[in-house]
Amino acid sequence: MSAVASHTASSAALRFARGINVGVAVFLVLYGTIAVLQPGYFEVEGFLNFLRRAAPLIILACGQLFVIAGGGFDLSMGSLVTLTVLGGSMLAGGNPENTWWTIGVLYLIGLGVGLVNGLVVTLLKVPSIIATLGMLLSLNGAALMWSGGAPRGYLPENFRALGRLVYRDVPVTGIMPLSVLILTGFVALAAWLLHATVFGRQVLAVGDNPRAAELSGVPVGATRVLVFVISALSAVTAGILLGGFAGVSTAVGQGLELQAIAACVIGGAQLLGGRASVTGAVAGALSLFALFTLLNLMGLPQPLRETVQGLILIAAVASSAWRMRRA
Amino acid sequence: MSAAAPVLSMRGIGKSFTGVRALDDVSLDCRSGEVHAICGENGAGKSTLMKVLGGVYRPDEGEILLGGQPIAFRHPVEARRAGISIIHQELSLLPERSVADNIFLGLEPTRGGLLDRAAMRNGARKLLERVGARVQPAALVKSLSIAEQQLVEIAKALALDARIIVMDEPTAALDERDAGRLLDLVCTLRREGAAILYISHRMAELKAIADRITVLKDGKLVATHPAAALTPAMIVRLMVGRDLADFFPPPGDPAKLGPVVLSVQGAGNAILSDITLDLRAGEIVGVAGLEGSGKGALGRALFGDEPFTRGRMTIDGQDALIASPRAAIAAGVGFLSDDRKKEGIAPQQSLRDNVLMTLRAFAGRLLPPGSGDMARSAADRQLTQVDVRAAGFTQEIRELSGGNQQKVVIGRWLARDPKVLIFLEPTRGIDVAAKAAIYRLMRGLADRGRAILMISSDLPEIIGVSDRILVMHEGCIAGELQRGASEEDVMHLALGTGTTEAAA
Amino acid sequence: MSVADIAAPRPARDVPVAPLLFAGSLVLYVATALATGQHAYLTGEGFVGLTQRMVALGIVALGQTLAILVGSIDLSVANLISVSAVLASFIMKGEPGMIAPAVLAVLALSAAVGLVNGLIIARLDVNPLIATLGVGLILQGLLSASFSNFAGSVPAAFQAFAYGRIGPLPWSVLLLLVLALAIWLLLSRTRFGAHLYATGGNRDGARLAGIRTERVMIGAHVLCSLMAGLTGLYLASRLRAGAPWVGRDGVYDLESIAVVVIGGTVLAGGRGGVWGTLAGVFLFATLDAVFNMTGIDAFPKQVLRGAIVILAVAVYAVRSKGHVA
Amino acid sequence: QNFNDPAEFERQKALLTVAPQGPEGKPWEQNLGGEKVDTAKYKKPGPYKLCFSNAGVNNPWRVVGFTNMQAEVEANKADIASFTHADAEGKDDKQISDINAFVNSGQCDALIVSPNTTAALTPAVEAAAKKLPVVVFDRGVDSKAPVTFINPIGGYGFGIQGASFIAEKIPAGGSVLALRILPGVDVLENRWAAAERIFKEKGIKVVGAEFTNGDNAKTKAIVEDYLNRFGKIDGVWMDAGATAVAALEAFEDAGKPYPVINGEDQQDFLQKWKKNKLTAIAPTYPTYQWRTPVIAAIRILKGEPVVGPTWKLPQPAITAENLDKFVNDKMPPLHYALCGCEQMANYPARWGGK
Ligand SMILES: Nc1ncnc2c1ncn2[C@@H]1O[C@H](COP(=O)(O)OP(=O)(O)OP(=O)(O)O)[C@@H](O)[C@H]1O
Ligand SMILES: Nc1ncnc2c1ncn2[C@@H]1O[C@H](COP(=O)(O)OP(=O)(O)OP(=O)(O)O)[C@@H](O)[C@H]1O
Ligand SMILES: [Mg+2]
Ligand SMILES: [Mg+2]
Repeated sequence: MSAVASHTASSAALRFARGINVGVAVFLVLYGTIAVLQPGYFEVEGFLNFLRRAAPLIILACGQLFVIAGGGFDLSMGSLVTLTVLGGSMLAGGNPENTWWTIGVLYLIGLGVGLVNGLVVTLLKVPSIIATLGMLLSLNGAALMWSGGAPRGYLPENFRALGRLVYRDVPVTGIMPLSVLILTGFVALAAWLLHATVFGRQVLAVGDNPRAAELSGVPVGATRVLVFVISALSAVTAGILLGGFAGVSTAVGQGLELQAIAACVIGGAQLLGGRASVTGAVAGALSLFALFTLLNLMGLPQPLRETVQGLILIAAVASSAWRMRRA
Repeated sequence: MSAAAPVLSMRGIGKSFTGVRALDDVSLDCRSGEVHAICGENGAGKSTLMKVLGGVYRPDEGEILLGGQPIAFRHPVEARRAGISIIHQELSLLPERSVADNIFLGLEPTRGGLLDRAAMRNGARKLLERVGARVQPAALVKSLSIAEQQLVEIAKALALDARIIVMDEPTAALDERDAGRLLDLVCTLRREGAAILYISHRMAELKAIADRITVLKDGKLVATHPAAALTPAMIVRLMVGRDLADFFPPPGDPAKLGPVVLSVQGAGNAILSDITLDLRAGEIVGVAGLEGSGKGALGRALFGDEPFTRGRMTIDGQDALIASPRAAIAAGVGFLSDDRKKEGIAPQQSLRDNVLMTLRAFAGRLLPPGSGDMARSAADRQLTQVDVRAAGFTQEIRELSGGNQQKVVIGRWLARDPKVLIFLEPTRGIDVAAKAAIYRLMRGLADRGRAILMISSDLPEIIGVSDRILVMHEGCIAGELQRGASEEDVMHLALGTGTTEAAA
Repeated sequence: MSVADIAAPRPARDVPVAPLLFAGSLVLYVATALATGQHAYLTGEGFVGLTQRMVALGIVALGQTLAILVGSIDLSVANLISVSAVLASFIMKGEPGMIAPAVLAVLALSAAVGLVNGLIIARLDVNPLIATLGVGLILQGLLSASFSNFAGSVPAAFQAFAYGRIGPLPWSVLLLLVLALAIWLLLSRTRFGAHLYATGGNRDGARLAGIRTERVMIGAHVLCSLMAGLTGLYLASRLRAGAPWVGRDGVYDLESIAVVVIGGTVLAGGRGGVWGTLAGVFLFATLDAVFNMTGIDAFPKQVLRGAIVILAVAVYAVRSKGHVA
Repeated sequence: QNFNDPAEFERQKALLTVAPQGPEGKPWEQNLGGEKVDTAKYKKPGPYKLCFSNAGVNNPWRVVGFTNMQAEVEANKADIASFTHADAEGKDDKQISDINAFVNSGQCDALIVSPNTTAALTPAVEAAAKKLPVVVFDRGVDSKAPVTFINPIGGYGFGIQGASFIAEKIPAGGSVLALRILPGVDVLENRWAAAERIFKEKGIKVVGAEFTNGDNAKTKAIVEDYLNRFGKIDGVWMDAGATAVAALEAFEDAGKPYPVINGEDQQDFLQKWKKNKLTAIAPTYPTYQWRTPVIAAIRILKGEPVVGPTWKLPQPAITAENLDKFVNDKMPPLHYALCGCEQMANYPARWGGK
C-alpha cells in the first residue's frame, strides 16, 4: 500500500509533536522558575523534598486517571483520604504494634469503597459524578462519625515514617525520602497497569465506547468496578502518606479530588474517557504542586494565588485543546 | 438534460487532514434538474467534498461558485441559507427529541416569538409522507429503527426548500422497498428542478437515476462522464483501477458441509417468536426481511445482546445459555453490528487497538497487550488482510472513512475466529471492491468450516452470497429459500404474500 | 470535547421524575411531622418556611439546568454568587437610591462572567468542568483580594426582596416560581430552547443542521450566570449584606448539580427540564426540615444525605439500558 | 467592618487583666464586669423546652463545645424537658430558616443561637427575640435584642497574649513567621490584627504571614519553604492551634531548633510542648463557653437575673507555669483543654478520652 508508506513519516512526526505533553512543559517552566527564586530546588535534595511533598497528589492523580480513562469521575477520593487518616489514628491508637494490621484494614476499607462506587455506577446506573459525590458526603460523615468529629488518636511513629522518614547519607542522591520510594513504586505500577497490560487497553476501550467494548466481549462492568477500586486504593495510599507526612487532621482530604482531576486534565487526559497517560498525570500533578509552591514563594497575596491558579488551569487545558485541533 | 449553466460548481478543491490529503484539486459542477452521482472507494474523499460544500470544513484550496458567484461558507448555517441541503452519511438526529423537532431543527416556525407547534406537526406529517416514512411526528427519534431515522433525516433535508440537495449514501440503511421509494423521490425532486449530488456504493442505483457520474480516487478526480456512457464494469474500473472479475464468490460445496454448529428451537423474546433454525459448518446463511421484520433482533438474540427469553439453543450440540455478548463470544459466536459508530469502533483508539479488542477481551488482564497472538505483527497482518487504507496503523480509527472503519471491525472478528459469525449488514456503506473482498473473506471462512449468518437488507448480496436464505416477517421466519432464488421469491416472503417452502 | 459525551442513562420508559419526586418528598415531610408530633410544620407558616428553604438553591439550580441541558456544566456559580452578593451590598451601601444601579451592575457582571465561561468552553474548546472551575478560582481570588468580609449593607427597601410577602407568600418564593415558569417557556416554546436541547443532545448534529452551537452554548452560560447573580442578590437581601464566602459555604456548585441530576436532567445534556430540578430542590429542602424535626446528629446526617443523593438518582436510573460513566 | 479596631483592642487588652467575678473554679459561670439584666418577664414554670440553632460542627473546637453543651443539658435534666437542635452546616441562609422554623414551631421556651456570621443572622435573631428569650454566644449579633450575649474576651485578647509572649522571648532582631487559617473570619482577623500591632510596637520582623487552610500538610510545606529561604526562624505565631504541631514537625524534619511558638489549648500541642520543653504559650478561646448559654437560658426562664446584655467569660492562657494542670495524655489530640468538662458526667469517654 503506497498510501500508507508515504503518509507514515509525516504522520509520525506530527504524532510525536502531539506526544510532548503539555503537563511536562508546564512543569518544567514552573519548576525552573521556582529554582531560580530558590536555588535549593536545583539540587537533588531540593527536588527530592519537592517530590516527597507532591507524592500524595501524584498518587491521587494516577488513581483518578484510571477512572477518567474509563469515562468516569471519582469525587470521593478526598474524603477517602480523610477517612484513611482519621481511621488510621482510631485503629492504631498511637501504638506502633498496630501499624501493619491498621494499614491492612485501611486498604480493605478502600477496597470496599471502590467496590461500592463501581457497583453503584455499573448496577444502579448512577452517573459516576453523582455516585461519587454521594460517596464523598457519606464518607466524610462516616469519618467524622467514627472519630466523633475530631481526631481521637495519634498515628504511631512507624506509620508516620511512611510519609515522613528521610534516609540520610544515601550515595548519589544524598537523601532519600521513604515516600519517594513508595511513590516511584506506585507510579511504575500504575504505568505498567495502564500502558503495558491488556487491562489498560480494556479500560481505554470501555472509556472510549462502552457499547463497542461490550459487543467485543470486554467485561465492561468488571472493568469499571476495577477502575474505581484502583482509584480508592490509591486514595488510601495517598492518605497513608499524607497522614505520615503531616499527622492527623479532619481537613486533610478536602478538595484533593478536584486537584487530582485537574492534574490528569493538564496531563492531557480526556475527561469522559478514551485517552490518558500516566506520564501526563504525573506531570500534571507535579505542575499543580509546583504552581502552589511557586505562588507561595513569590509571596503573592493568597487570593491572587487562586486567580493565577485558575488562569493557568484554563491556559494549560486550552493549549492542549488547541494543539489537539491543530495536530 | 438541461443545458443551463450549472447552479453549483466547485473548482480545484483541496483539503488535507493530519498526514492525509483527502481532496486534491477536485472540480465538479451540477445543474438544476440534474442528478450528479459521485462514487469512489472508501476513503476516496466523497464525504469530505460534500462537507466542504456544506460549510462543515473550509477547503485549503479552491473555490465554490453558486450561480456563478464565488462564495465561502464559514458555518453550515451559511450553506443552508444559500440553499444547500445535505443528508450526511453519519446520522445526526437528536434521539431524545420528537421527529417533528428534528425535521424542523434550525428552521422552527414561530408565531409571536413562540414555536408554532401545530405548524411543525403538520409540516412534518407532509414531509414524512413525501419520503414515505410511516412514523408519527410526535414520536421520539430514539424509538425509531435506523431505517426510519434515515427517512427522517431525508425529510429534514427536504424541510429546507433547497436548490441543491446532497445525499451521502442515503440508502445504505434502507431495505429494498424504502430504497426504491427514495429513488422515486429523487426523480421527483429532479423534475422540480433541484440540483442533486448523490453518493452511493450501489451500482444499480447509479444506473437508475444518475445523469452524470463522477469518480474520485485517493482524493483526486478520475473522471466525469454522462451516466449513459458508463457500464457498471467501467465505473468499477475507474474506481478501483482494475477489473473486478468475480463480484460474488463461488457458492459453497454442499458435499463439504459440516455438522450443525448452531441450532435454535422454538426460541423467542419480546420481538421474535418461534425461531427455529440450524446453522452448519461451512455454509453462509442469508437472512432477508424488510425493515422491522426482526432480522436485526434475531442477530442480537443469537449473540445474547437482547437474548431469547424462551426456547432452546445449542452450540456444537451443547446447550448454550447465552445471556450476554461475552457469553456468546466465549461459546464461539461473533457479531458484527450494523451501527458502526455507536457499537463498532472505539473512536479514539488506534487501528491496532481496535482490531485486537476482542482478543484482548479474553486475554489475561495482566498480560502485556502485545503478547502471543495479540502481537503487533499479528494485528498488522489482520489489518492488511481486510485491506484497510489508512495513513498508518497507529492512526485513530475515527479519522478513517466509514468503509475502512468497517473493515477494521471485521478484522477484529477474523482475529478471534469464532465458530459462528453473525454479520449484521456487513457491507453497509462499503465500496464495491471492498464488498467483493468481504464476500471472499466470508466464503473463505465458510470453507474453513465456520458457519456464517449474514443478515442483510441488500437483496443482491443476499442472493449472490448465501447458500440458503431465511426470510423474516413480523418477528418470525416466514420461510427458507435455496440458492438460486430470485428477488421476487424473497420479497414475496418478506411481504407476507409468499408461500413457505418445505424446509430442505 | 464536552460533557455531552457521557453515555446517557436511558430509562427504559421515561419516568415522570418530577411528580414522583415532589410526591415522595411531600409524603416524607408530612409523615415526619406527624410522627414527631411537630404539627407546626404542617401549618401554612410551616410550608412557607419549607418553600423559603428552596429559594437560593432553586434559583441557581434553574440556571445550572440550562448549563447541563446544553451539554456543559458550571462550577463557577458558587463563586459568582459570592461576588454578586458582595458587589450588590458594596454598591448599595445602605442607600435605597443605589438599589437599581447595584442590581444592574450585578446582572451585567454576571452576564459577563457567563459570556467568559461560554467563550472559553465554545471557542477555546476547554472542557467545561475545567473552564468553570478555573473561572470560579479567578473570581474567588479577585473577590477575596478586594474584600475580606461583609462589604457595605443593603437598605431596608431591598430586604423586602427576601423578607417581603404578598399575602402569605414570600416575594422570593414567587420569584422562584416565576423564573421556573419563564425558563420552562423558554425551553419548550422558543427556538432558543429547541436549539439548546439540540446542542446538548448532539453538538455536531446541531451544527450540521445549521445551528450556531457556539452562540447557544454561550447563551446558556450567560443565563446560568445571570441566575447565579440573582441568587447572590437574594442572599445579599436575606443576609442584609454580601459576604465573600456565602456561595462557597452554601456549596451551591455541587448541590445545584446534584439537584439537577436528581431531577432527571441527563448530565450528557439534551434531556430534562426545570420541573425535575425544582422537585430536586424540594427534596433537599424537605431533607433539611426532616433532619431538623428528627434532631439527627450532624455526621450521620451527612452519611444519610450522601446515600439519599445516590438513591434518588438510582431509583430511575437503574432501569436505564446501556452504560453510564 | 473593621478588623483592626484600636478601641476594641484596648478594651480587650484591659479585660485581660480584670479579675473575674463569680464562683471559684467555674469559669463558665464567671464574668468579667458587666451588668445584670432583669428577666422576670420571661419567668415560667419548668421543665423547659430549649432550642438551639447551631452554626455547625465543622471543626474540632465546635465538636468539643457542642459535646460540652449536651453534657450541660444532661446535667440539668430536672429543669429541661427537651433540647432540640438544628445544625446550619455553616450556611447563613439555612440558619435563618432554622431559627424561623424554631420560632414558628411553638416548641421552644427559649432559643440559644450560635450565629454563623454576625451581620447575616441579626434580623432573624431580632425577630426571634420578639417572641421568646434568646441567648447568643460565641459570635454575636448586631443587636441588643437577645437577653444576653455570652463569649470570652475575644480575638484581640488571643492575639495580644500570643504575640507579646513571642516578642518577649525571641532574641533581638529575630524573625517571626505568622501562620493563619484563612482570611475573612472576624475572630481570626482580630487575632492577627492584634498580633501585627504588637509585633510592630516591639519592632519584630515578620517574615511572612501565610494561610494554611488549617491543613497540616500545607502548613509543613510552607514552613519548610520558609526555613529553606531564611535558614532560621525564631518565632512562629499562629492564629489557631490546630496546625501548631505540624509547624513544629517541619522544624524537626529540617533539623532546626524549635521556634518560640504560640499554639492553642489542643492536647497534641500541649503534650508536645511538655515533652520537648518548648518555649511556648497557649492563648485560648475556651470551649467551656458552650456550657454557659444552657445555664443562662434556665436562669432566664426561672426569672433569675443573668449577666447581660454582654456576658464576658474569662479567657486564660496556658503558660509554662500551669501547663501540667492541662496536659492530659488520656485525651484525644485535638481535645481542647479548657473545656471545663472534667467534672461532668461521662468524662472522659464522652469527649473521646480513655
Ligand atoms: N476529520 C478527519 N480527520 C482526519 N482524516 C480524515 C477526517 N475526515 C476524513 N479523513 C480522511 O480523509 C479521507 C477521505 O474520507 P471521506 O470520509 O471523505 O471518504 P469517503 O469517500 O466518504 O469514504 P466512504 O465511502 O467510506 O464514506 C480518508 O482517508 C479519511 O481517513
Ligand atoms: N427494545 C425494543 N422494544 C420494543 N420493540 C423493539 C425493540 N427493538 C426493536 N423493536 C421493534 O422490533 C421490530 C424488529 O426490530 P429489528 O431491529 O430487528 O428490525 P429489522 O428491521 O429487521 O432489522 P434491520 O434494521 O437490521 O433491518 C421493529 O418493529 C422494531 O421497531
Ligand atoms: Mg463517506
Ligand atoms: Mg434493525
